[in-house]
Amino acid sequence: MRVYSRGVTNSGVSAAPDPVARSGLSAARLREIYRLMALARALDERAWILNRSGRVHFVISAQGHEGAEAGICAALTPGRDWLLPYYRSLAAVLAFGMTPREVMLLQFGKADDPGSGGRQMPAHYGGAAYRIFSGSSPVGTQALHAAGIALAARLRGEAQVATVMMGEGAANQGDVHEALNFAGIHHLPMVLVVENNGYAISVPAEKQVAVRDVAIRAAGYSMPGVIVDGTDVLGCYLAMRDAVARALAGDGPTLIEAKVTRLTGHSSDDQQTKYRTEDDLAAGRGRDPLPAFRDELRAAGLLDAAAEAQIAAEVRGLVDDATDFAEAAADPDPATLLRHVYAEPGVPGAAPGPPGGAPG
Amino acid sequence: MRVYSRGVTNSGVSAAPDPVARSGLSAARLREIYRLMALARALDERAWILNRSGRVHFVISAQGHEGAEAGICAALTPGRDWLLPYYRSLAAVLAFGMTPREVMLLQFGKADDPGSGGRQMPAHYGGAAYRIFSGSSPVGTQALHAAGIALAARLRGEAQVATVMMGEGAANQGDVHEALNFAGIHHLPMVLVVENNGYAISVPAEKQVAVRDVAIRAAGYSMPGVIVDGTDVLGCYLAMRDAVARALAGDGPTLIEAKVTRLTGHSSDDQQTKYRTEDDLAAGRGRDPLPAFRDELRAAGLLDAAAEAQIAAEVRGLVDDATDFAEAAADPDPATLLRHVYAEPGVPGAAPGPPGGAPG
Amino acid sequence: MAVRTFIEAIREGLRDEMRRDSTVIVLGEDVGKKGGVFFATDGLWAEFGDGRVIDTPLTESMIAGVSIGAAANGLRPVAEIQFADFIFPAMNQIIEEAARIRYRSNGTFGCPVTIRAPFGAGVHGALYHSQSVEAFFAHVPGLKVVIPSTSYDAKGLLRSAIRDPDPVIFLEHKKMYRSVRGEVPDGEYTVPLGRATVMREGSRLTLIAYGLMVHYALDAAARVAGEGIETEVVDLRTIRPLDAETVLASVRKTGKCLVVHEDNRFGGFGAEVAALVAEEAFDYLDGPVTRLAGPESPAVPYASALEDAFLITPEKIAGAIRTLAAY
Amino acid sequence: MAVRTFIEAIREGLRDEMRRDSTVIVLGEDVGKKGGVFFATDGLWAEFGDGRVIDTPLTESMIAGVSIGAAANGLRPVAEIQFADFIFPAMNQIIEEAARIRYRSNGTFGCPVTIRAPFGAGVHGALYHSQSVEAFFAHVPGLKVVIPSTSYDAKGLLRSAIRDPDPVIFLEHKKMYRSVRGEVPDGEYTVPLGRATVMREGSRLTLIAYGLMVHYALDAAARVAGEGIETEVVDLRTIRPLDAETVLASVRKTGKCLVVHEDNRFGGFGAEVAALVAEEAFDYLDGPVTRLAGPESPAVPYASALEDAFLITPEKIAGAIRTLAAY
Ligand SMILES: Cc1ncc(C[n+]2csc(CCOP(=O)(O)OP(=O)(O)O)c2C)c(N)n1
Ligand SMILES: Cc1ncc(C[n+]2csc(CCOP(=O)(O)OP(=O)(O)O)c2C)c(N)n1
Ligand SMILES: [Mg+2]
Ligand SMILES: [Mg+2]
Repeated sequence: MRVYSRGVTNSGVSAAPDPVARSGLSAARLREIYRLMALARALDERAWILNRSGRVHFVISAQGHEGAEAGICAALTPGRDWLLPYYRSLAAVLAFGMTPREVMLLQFGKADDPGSGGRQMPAHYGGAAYRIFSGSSPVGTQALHAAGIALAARLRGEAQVATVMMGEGAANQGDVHEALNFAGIHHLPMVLVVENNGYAISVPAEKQVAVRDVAIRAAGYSMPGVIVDGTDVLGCYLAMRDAVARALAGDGPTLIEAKVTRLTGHSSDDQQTKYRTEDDLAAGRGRDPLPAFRDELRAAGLLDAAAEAQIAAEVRGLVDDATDFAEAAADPDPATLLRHVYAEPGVPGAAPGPPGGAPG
Repeated sequence: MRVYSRGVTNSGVSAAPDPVARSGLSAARLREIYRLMALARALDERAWILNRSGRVHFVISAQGHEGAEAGICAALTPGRDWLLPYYRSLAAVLAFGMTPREVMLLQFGKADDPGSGGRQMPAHYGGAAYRIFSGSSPVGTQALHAAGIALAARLRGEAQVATVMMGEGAANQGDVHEALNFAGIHHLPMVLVVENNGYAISVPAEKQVAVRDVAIRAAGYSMPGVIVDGTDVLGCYLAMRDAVARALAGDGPTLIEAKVTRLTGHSSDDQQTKYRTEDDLAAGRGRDPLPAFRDELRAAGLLDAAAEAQIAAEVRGLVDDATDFAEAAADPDPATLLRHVYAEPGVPGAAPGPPGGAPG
Repeated sequence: MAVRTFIEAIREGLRDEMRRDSTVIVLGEDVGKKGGVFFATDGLWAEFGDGRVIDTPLTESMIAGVSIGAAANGLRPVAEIQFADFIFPAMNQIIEEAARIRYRSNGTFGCPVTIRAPFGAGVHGALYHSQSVEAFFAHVPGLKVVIPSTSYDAKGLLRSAIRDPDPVIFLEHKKMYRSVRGEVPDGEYTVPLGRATVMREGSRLTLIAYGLMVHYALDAAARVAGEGIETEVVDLRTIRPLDAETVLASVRKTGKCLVVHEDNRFGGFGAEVAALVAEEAFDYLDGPVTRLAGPESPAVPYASALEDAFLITPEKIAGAIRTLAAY
Repeated sequence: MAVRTFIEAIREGLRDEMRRDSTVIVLGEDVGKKGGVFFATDGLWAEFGDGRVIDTPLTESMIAGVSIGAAANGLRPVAEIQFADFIFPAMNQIIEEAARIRYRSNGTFGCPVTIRAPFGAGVHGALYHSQSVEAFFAHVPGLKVVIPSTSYDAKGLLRSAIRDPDPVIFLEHKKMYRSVRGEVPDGEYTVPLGRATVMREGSRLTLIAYGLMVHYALDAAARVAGEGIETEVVDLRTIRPLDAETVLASVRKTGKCLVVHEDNRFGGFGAEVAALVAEEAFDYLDGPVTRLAGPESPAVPYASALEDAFLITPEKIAGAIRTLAAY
């Protein structure tokens, strides 16, 4: 099992603390990653406000997970690669191109929500235009879809990586085992990202996972298992960069476990003080990736007060705009209740993959 | 991962080649184990003859698996421990007390078949009196039942080990992953025995399991993974003796992978020459545990020609008797078709575990 | 008698059975400290501890399969599936294993497992927190399927389910958890499985329902009563085994039958009731056996406008009553 | 036209579609070198290779789930579940995923997956190699369920299923594989999904069946014809979507309806047909809608004496026809 942590590069030697040198990413790109995290956080916080003021029914939060997701997605190529997100993948779907307005349309359940037209619960992302595969609620199922997507890419000889995200609780589902086994057998271009926040709703990791590190399971499927610190955004990026290279080289899948923290209750219906101690919660707050990454950029002189303020303003503007836009948008027409149960003439309803490609 | 192989004892030091010294089992007990294997083989061979002569519809064979099962069961305590067998567990169910007559009643589908009254296909063992839990055909499900049985034993504070057997193909099922995870979390007294014969019907191990050794997966559930050579009966015994000790000490489950060979087609409906090469088949025949163990006992002077002949005669007698008895036995009464769909007054229908025990 | 919400009645039923019988255990996701996402098991962990109230991994097949094994070894597990929508990973264990163990073992092994699950829509649960799943299980010999509609029945039926020697799927319409309340005796009582009950007598037509729909049916029946339509409302309570006698007796009296459920209509449980009535009460019928059920949508959409369009309401039921009564 | 057994027709259908469309792949347990346990895929691996004919691990949820993903990325997978009895581990993927993807994505993702599975009893398959599973899937909006009864239909319907943009469960009664033969055109043809067909015209009653039961029904109809009972036999061919028009037109003509299937009766697919007829053809009925179906046993037992007691036979059907005709 490999561990990517601060001060350790990809090749194992001690690294300069400079983020640009460590990651090979430009200062502008690093600021972009920070901006993405800040945007995800702001959208998420707004959703809670909307919920507490009775304007949306339900929120399920990405707070604490943004660092891992932003780092990981920085190694992917939207348009080429596939994302199979879960309900905490807000930063990832933004990285894949989903707009704040689109996120809010889903949050409000509006007709123009691009993934489901207001049919899905908030945070159940999907977007054919972005190669974000539509997800369900039953956890873990999407691991198999990722394997299938990767299989199709491989059969056509197309360079595509299927990245699937889920919690450590979900990773115990039989489907995930079966997906890793299949991907391992066929050396599929797939990466499983397990965002281990230590809880499945109220159940602590010790009661849901028989091991401390889910990544150890990778060995059981002939693939590398990698542990990354979810507050170390660039560590996440580096781990994923290697996984993507491996996938594209035909060497097969990788399992990346990001140790993250869940800063909120499981969802707007959950009161986490019932089952978590104040110490535990405080420790979690200490592992917030957003200030960690901000400080990292600041310390390296990559983010000054002006840039920070500009990003903050921009983000606020985007969130305000998205909220207003989505709140004012039209509700789905009840007459559409029975549309798209089956294919309708004239509606393609196919994924963006080349439908007529010639495999084999 | 630990490997038990000839010349290596439990404690890791080089062993005397003497089976008694190596295993700590008496000469008489070793001959008993050999007799069990020979009996299983003879019953199995008879079933094929019955099938080829049109007297039974179906055979699924244990040939090649007897050594692993006999060795493993020698470390268990029938009456105390539970067995969750699969269709190649003929030697195991005999070790747990099932009689040749009972095996043949199941083979013929007769009313007095103790496990199912002729309802189940041959080799779908069950026997409440022997703590052999009734099995189904969908593979792998019984791993979860074993975990449940172990959980109940633990809750009552009773010393019981639940041993579950299956092929390496079945081990890929989601249920097995979920069972190992649960057993690992709760340190349950359970042993999973994977009998790896290299094929799931026609599918070779490389296409069904992403790793060479299923045992490596044990690490993913915080339990020891052990590899044993299924032709090394005493190696299997020693591995299981450790696993049982661990289970009874409250240290949790073990995964034992026995490398075995399937000497026959998958079942009487399968023609394995269609998908296996002659070399492969010959290699398999070279790994027959029955002559291997016989030669081991012979070489150690524990089995002479007279003893061998006596066992052979005894086994033949038992198989003849069982066949005649079962063939002549009554068919199920069609009027019983709808019995036991639900509990019937006066029929206990409970497992032999103390039903009123006071856990917690 | 105390007044209890539906969820309180269930919680008390669990607690009382755990006190009465030390072999009863509770397992499922978040059933421990949190007390379940709907608080059905609140307080049980504090009273009975880790050994008998088990927070499981997020693996439904495991929840069902471990329950089966534990039952084989002397326990009486009560498993919670967090939402009925998430019971599908456990289908193999429930249908192939739990339902068939007694049969396949010729009565030598039993499977006294109760599986509780909240089902049903109307709480903005969207596609995967709103489903009705009763039809899948009602079809399976070897299972019993219970769907209570009152606090009294919830507790009494749950106790019967836990004591039953066979696997019981116990479905609780989640919209009733806090909205339904009723009297529940303080002491020991049970309600037998397999018996329907007539909730309102009437002569003009028979309305068959279960769960939340019973309340809507009673509401609708009250509305149309003013128009002179006297509706008999039968609450099935257990849908497998079905109390055919009570159903048929009512339809033979009224001559008309309307079956209502929230699940989609095609191949839904209402089809069985309708088919039974059409075959066994044919000579008494003076109108077509009619079904009012959810639309043929794969699930309930999130947006209120769509969810409302999906749902059965007392108004829709009243409309169906009027149409059938006028036949 | 060549004469083909049922299984040969299926094999040819697979082969022809794979030749026609390079996105069609076949996956399942033992579908490669072995050619499937019933040889439905025999020869495909030799012709199309490892890439398009995939021997999978022994994991049904994976088979369905990977098919769904592959379909999302441009392939048209045809998955084989070795026996329908083993489809339950894949229920979550089929019902929660395949059936709901188009709906939940508001039409932006589709799921062109065909899942083939041999089902049915009568071959000493016992509890776990004999089951009928159609009722579970027929209930699910978003799925299509096809059950052919002739070689011609098997090939033509399979081609339609593979070309269909939505998930299709394609069930093949295994007792027909070698016992049924019939003419199959050499060239390109398809049989549309969702259309029933009248296999025998008659005036006295309508018998609705599918799969193997169609043959038994025709046999029974021939027997009772000598007694002057003219039975119309309708082969549903697709049970979801159901061709209600053809069913109702027939029953409106004959006034009596008998539904036959091998699956157990309670909550079985026959209930839907009976309920439809009871509601939509009420005014035309001059006898109770009747179901003849498998007994309420959790599965088919192994011993011949028990299996025979379980099975529907032409004699039993003839008996049911006589009873209903005499009503
Ligand atoms: C199959 C299934 N069972 C239960 C649930 C209910 N549920 C939703 S999220 C969740 C916990 C998930 O925990 P984890 O996978 O660790 O992800 P996290 O929320 O911690 O990021 C549960 C039990 C579900 N969605 N799917
Ligand atoms: C869930 C399920 N799917 C498919 C089958 C059909 N089947 C029976 S045995 C078998 C192969 C099993 O291989 P393995 O587990 O390696 O055991 P072996 O027969 O080699 O001992 C298959 C595919 C089944 N019994 N259960
Ligand atoms: Mg978590
Ligand atoms: Mg094998």
